[in-house]
Amino acid sequence: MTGTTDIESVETFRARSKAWIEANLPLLSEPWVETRELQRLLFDNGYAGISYPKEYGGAGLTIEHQKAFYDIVAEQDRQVPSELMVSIGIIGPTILDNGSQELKQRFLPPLLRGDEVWMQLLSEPRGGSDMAGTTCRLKRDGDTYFLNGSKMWSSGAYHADYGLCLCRSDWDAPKHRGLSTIAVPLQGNPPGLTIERTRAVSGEAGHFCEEFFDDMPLPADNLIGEENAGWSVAQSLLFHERNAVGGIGMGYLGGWRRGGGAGAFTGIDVGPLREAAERRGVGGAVGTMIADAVISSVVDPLTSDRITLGLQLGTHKGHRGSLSKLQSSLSLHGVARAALAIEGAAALVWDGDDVQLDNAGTSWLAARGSTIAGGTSEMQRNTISERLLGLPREPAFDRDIPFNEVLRNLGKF
Amino acid sequence: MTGTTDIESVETFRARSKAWIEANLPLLSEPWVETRELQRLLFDNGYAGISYPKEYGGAGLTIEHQKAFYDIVAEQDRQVPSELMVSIGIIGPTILDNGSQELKQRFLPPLLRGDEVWMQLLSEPRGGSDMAGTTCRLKRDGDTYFLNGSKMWSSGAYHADYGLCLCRSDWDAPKHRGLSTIAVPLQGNPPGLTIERTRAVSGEAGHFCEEFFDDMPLPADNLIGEENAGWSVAQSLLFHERNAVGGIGMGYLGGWRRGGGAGAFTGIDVGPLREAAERRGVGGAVGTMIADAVISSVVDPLTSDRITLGLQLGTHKGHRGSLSKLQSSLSLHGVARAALAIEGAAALVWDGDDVQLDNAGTSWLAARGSTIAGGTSEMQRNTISERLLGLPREPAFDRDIPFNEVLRNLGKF
Amino acid sequence: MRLDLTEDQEFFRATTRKFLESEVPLATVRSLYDTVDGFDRTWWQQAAELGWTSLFVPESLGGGSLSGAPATDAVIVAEEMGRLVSPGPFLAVNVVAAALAWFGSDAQQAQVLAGVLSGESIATWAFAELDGRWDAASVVTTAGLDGDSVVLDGVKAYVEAAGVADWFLVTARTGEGLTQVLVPADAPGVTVTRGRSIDMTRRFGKVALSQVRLPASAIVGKAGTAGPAVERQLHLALALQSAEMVGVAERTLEFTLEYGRERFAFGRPIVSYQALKHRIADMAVTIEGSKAVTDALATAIDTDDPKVALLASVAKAYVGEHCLDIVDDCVQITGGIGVTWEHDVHLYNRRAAVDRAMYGSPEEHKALLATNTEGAA
Amino acid sequence: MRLDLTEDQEFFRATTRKFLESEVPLATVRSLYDTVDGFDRTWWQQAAELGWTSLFVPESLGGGSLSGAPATDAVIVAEEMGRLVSPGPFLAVNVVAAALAWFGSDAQQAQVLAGVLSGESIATWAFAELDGRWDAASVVTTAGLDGDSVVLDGVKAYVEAAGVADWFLVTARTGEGLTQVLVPADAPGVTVTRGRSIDMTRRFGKVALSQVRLPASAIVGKAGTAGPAVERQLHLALALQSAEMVGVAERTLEFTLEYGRERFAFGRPIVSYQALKHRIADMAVTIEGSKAVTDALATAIDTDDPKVALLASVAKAYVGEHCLDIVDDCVQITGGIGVTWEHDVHLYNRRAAVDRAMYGSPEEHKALLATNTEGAA
Repeated sequence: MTGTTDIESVETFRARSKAWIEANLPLLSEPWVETRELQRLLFDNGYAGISYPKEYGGAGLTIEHQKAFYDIVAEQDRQVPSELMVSIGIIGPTILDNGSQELKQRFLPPLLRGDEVWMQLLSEPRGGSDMAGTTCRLKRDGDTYFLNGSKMWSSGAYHADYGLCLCRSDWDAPKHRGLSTIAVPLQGNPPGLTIERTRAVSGEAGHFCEEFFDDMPLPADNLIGEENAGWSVAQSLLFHERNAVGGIGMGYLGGWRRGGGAGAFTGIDVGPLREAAERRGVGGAVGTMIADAVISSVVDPLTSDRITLGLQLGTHKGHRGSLSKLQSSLSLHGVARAALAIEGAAALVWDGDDVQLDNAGTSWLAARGSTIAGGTSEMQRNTISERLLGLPREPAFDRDIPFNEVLRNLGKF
Repeated sequence: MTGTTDIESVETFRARSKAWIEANLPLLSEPWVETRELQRLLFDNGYAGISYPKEYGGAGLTIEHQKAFYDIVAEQDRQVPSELMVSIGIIGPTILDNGSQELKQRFLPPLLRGDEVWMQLLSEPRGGSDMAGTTCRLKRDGDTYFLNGSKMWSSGAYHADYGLCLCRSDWDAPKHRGLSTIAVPLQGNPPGLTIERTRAVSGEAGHFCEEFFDDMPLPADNLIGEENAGWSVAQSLLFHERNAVGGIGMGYLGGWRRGGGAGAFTGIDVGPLREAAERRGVGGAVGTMIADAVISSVVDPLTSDRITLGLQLGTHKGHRGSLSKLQSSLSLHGVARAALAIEGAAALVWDGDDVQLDNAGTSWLAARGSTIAGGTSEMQRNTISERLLGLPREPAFDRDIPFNEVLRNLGKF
Repeated sequence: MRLDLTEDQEFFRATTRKFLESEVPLATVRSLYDTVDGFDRTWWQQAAELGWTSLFVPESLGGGSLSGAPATDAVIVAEEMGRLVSPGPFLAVNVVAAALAWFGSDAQQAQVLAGVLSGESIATWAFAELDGRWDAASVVTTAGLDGDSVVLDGVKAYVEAAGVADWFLVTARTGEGLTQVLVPADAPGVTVTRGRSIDMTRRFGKVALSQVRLPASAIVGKAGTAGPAVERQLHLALALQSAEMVGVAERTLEFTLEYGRERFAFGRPIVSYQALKHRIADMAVTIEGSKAVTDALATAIDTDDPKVALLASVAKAYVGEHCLDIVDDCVQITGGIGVTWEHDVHLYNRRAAVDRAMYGSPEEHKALLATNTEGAA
Repeated sequence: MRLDLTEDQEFFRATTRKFLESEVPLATVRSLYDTVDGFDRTWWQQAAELGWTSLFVPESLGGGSLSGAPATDAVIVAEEMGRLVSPGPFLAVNVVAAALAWFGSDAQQAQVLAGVLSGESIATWAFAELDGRWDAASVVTTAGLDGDSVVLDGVKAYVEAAGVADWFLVTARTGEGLTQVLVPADAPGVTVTRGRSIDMTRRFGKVALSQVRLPASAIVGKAGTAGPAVERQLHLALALQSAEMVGVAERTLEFTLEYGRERFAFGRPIVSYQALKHRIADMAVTIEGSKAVTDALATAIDTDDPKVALLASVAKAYVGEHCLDIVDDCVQITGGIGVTWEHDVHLYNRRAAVDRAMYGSPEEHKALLATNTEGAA
């Protein structure tokens, strides 16, 4: 991205960053600063997109500089705009890798400034895990593309500005060779777009959205990468996602993961389980569940740290992030299950005629979210066994034949 | 097999059987009578092969008669030669379905008399679960076949008289269409045959054998069914095996399963677990394990009884036997695991320089036997999901192409 | 779920299923979520006409068993209710009806049963207390004897359909022993606190008893000797609950497989993937086992088998644990849509979670089984 | 198993692996099964020359750590030993060497350490007793103080390499406190009963102490105050054991995958089946987690981290449980041949089972973790 000659040394950078961080970034213990505002503060001081090129609004430094910056953030328990991880750690680098110069100049500076927040439009209602099986249809007419279909499980589309959308532009090409990626504006009620927030299992409006595209017109300039080369853009995106989750690469925001200590990252707090067991006098019968929760609260962050270190040292490859994702999501589910059992009837029943949502029972209903969102446990296990351990790939019936034919073959099962 | 006209009514048969059983069959509580001797007693009194035709040494009655007989055996807690279940319940009916008249006359009477004990020669060292993948080679030369290759996991081949062997007679045919079955004599050191008892994980000589065939000559008359029609013989065998395990069909020996009460069938005895937990003062920590063993000891036989009833009533199909096999073998493994944990170090260490084999540790080493022998848990799960629930079959790469080609393709993985 | 049902029983099952499918389909269950009571009393009277309330009551008292094995008959209804996560206090009403039929005086039977049988009045059992434990030792509500009166003091909790009940069968303590008293909901000193649960239609509540004085004739059976009656009621509750959980698990698996056959990933239906198929096979095993143990428990109740306590605890521990795990894994198989309000699987997950906890959790029943082979439910 | 080993540590690992592969390959392990001691003393002296016995002993006393983090160095050896289910009392000797280095008097260090370092003498820890519990509260062997003498009475059990040991570090009770005494194997009143275990090479035994009278200078540290020392020794034992179990699990998975790639069913390698692949993925997760927690425990020992007790119990509970489960499922994947003597997997199953039980089972450590977040190993 940027040559390492003629730039500030990491040591000098570290020293000035430290002073600036101490003087400017709020502590984790202080009131939470709004994300876009915090990002603007970084941007205005040359600390947004530290490893992004200067011409696109970045600092023009290296990942080593970026890591130095966020290590200080972590040491000093400072707030950073971690909600922008997808924008800055995943989508920005993907645009940088794949976009034309015009596209980069158009989209990257406002992204780094915190003015334009991005999210991913990848999964669809009928095919959560099979990203390349998209049936969103993109058709060109002159300088305009028209988008039809729907996307689902997009987090926070209702407050994002742009979505990076994977869709199918050639139905006669084999599955992975007829895809394109395009930037889709989400704010201001653009024509042909409907966004619905999915109702969560509790009955409340949820965090996820479903987007419906009905001949939504998009300028041809919004295409990211070449037409029908969308799968290589998607792979670039997945590469940056793994790095971001692993805490390395351009999305390095190391600090936010450690903020709050071990329990904070795993989300596991054993205290309430112990209290409930004591209150109900069932300590003996549920001791193993409590112990397992303690074990998860210790082992999961240690595992994640180990993998992060391995990725940094290069002893581990990106796919190893799946180990940590699988482990921690299963632990969260396991703790919800334990809470349900340990709290017993008291977790499920309450006085009064109003619906209550803050009990172990309702948490249980949503507990599978952790093992589904962000790639199901099954997909993690596929990745681990095939990519990390090199076991034979699962037989698939959608390779090397026109995608239209794949769809026709589905009826044969 | 035999028409139901002009035969004794089930009621009359029941009455005379009851009197005979009470007067002649030893109680379960009495000293154990040698298997062949007990079978001879049944044979001499017309109670061997109750539903086998008379011309082959049977009683020429029906399965209803047979069921009536063994229900009395069960009620009266009598001994029956249950070790002959494979001979009489599985292989005899297979020969009856598939053999020529000469073959039936040659083999069935001594089988029913208990003079000739049979076993199965199906699995091979390289392919336990994939029975039709046999690479034992059968080649004809005039009136003689020559057998080459080896079989494994054949129980008790060292004391059986004959083995029913599945082997490959045509290598250019697709996998299931080049197989044959043939009767292989095992006693008296026939030329070309070597039998080795497999050494168990404890180091002792085991129950299973491996047989090596080196140009072993076999008379062409020993062929069971047509040449290259071995797979239909094998399917007939599997049908009878399921019925036998389900306690119905020609192998009905209901009594032996119930003899000794619930614990005897499951093989689960919770007493020692409780004692060990008390002795070591770890009751609280291992309570769940003990409870799980109690639950298995109750639920497993109830499940098996339900399936047996369903098979008899016709509400269940044969594949449902896999549910019971999977459940009980996992329970046996689970109890061995619990015993290892509950007994702790005392199960693993003993005084003196001699090897001891009767502890929970050694049992643990062999515990996987239950989930492997007689069809692995994985095969049971395939059967349940595909045959019972009708889920799509696993993609296979060995169908409809010459078997030689299947072997060549293996290198591609 | 017995395989060898009589023709009458098969007909009863078919009628029950048809009634539930037409009167309270899942759309209706969803709409009942927004109601205070969770079920409709007129509908309950229709259910009563089908025989739901009369199974444990002899013909001489206006009831009638289908087969002479009333628990076996009743689990038929419970299983069907599980299949459609149906509303209605079937378990609670039948436990009290059975208790009155088994242990009630002629006067109690005459006074109460007719209304319960017709569905006009609702009776429920008030056993557990604030600690949410369903064992006799945890009962601290007192039933004091005072001449010709009995005086109740204490708080009962987790009482099903408390908000609409006309009668409470209250289990209380008299010295070392237990006493059961039939309490009219409008008796002075009775305060009912309505409550909800995470279940769509099942409501529970608290019943506070403050110096509730009733004539001694309100005592069911003999004061201080209700221990065995309470055990028997608990066994029946567990049998009905296990049957309901079987229905929940089996139906959830059915619609999940339907869904999984139609949902494709990488060109194959998701249920063609072996990792799912093997998990599904394990579910089939535990459903078969759950049916087997539930049937055995119902039969043990009908035949006064001494193994009934063991079977009751085994059934709750086994079915309670596996039913929830099956529903839970079905959510996983369903994927993201399974954790939305729109998909039906959460209706089943809610019922499974509530059934798991009430009348003793698997953990509590396992603790009994760990130390006592005879079980004790 | 740390990712950021120093060059010295990497070299040490390579040397260790080469030494084990050439000197005690699995064929040798099998032949050692038939021997009484389970290992060869001459071979042990070679191992000592590689530095196996000197890691916890300061250079001034003839030892030498590679990196200044001796527990971190030592788990390298333990992991390699697990990979080849190697013989030799590495854990026992190092726990005693560390105890003497940390808490021993100058005289004890001078008298004992040289022989232990060279491998000529074997020292082992006698902590658990007949009930097989590795907690201080279970110690009933007494160390009575009598003028200038200390008198030991009791029976220690599950003592590794008891049959060949020259020195026993005996943990005993003096009133409310603990006392550790270094006892020569030939002291009057010491009776050693040799024993075996299901492990191919690891031998344990009982040490009966009947009025064993030694000069008070045999006490390690101060009488009655050995509690913290015992804790520290136990943490070290658990770290070495966890590392060994990691080696056992990882190597078992490796050769099982090799086997499963070559074994075909229905025209595909068995490890191409998703049900196996997913179970294998779960194994990869727990191996990564096991490495992470073992490293953390070793580091905590090296840095006197107050979380060491928590980490020790978590490591044993986690690694002990998962290591055995991995080996166990590898047997299943291997199929019938996996439960024969000829296949190597049982060598690993034996070691995993023994490691699981010694120094407290996962169940016992979980019981601690259930009630005490600080842990207590």
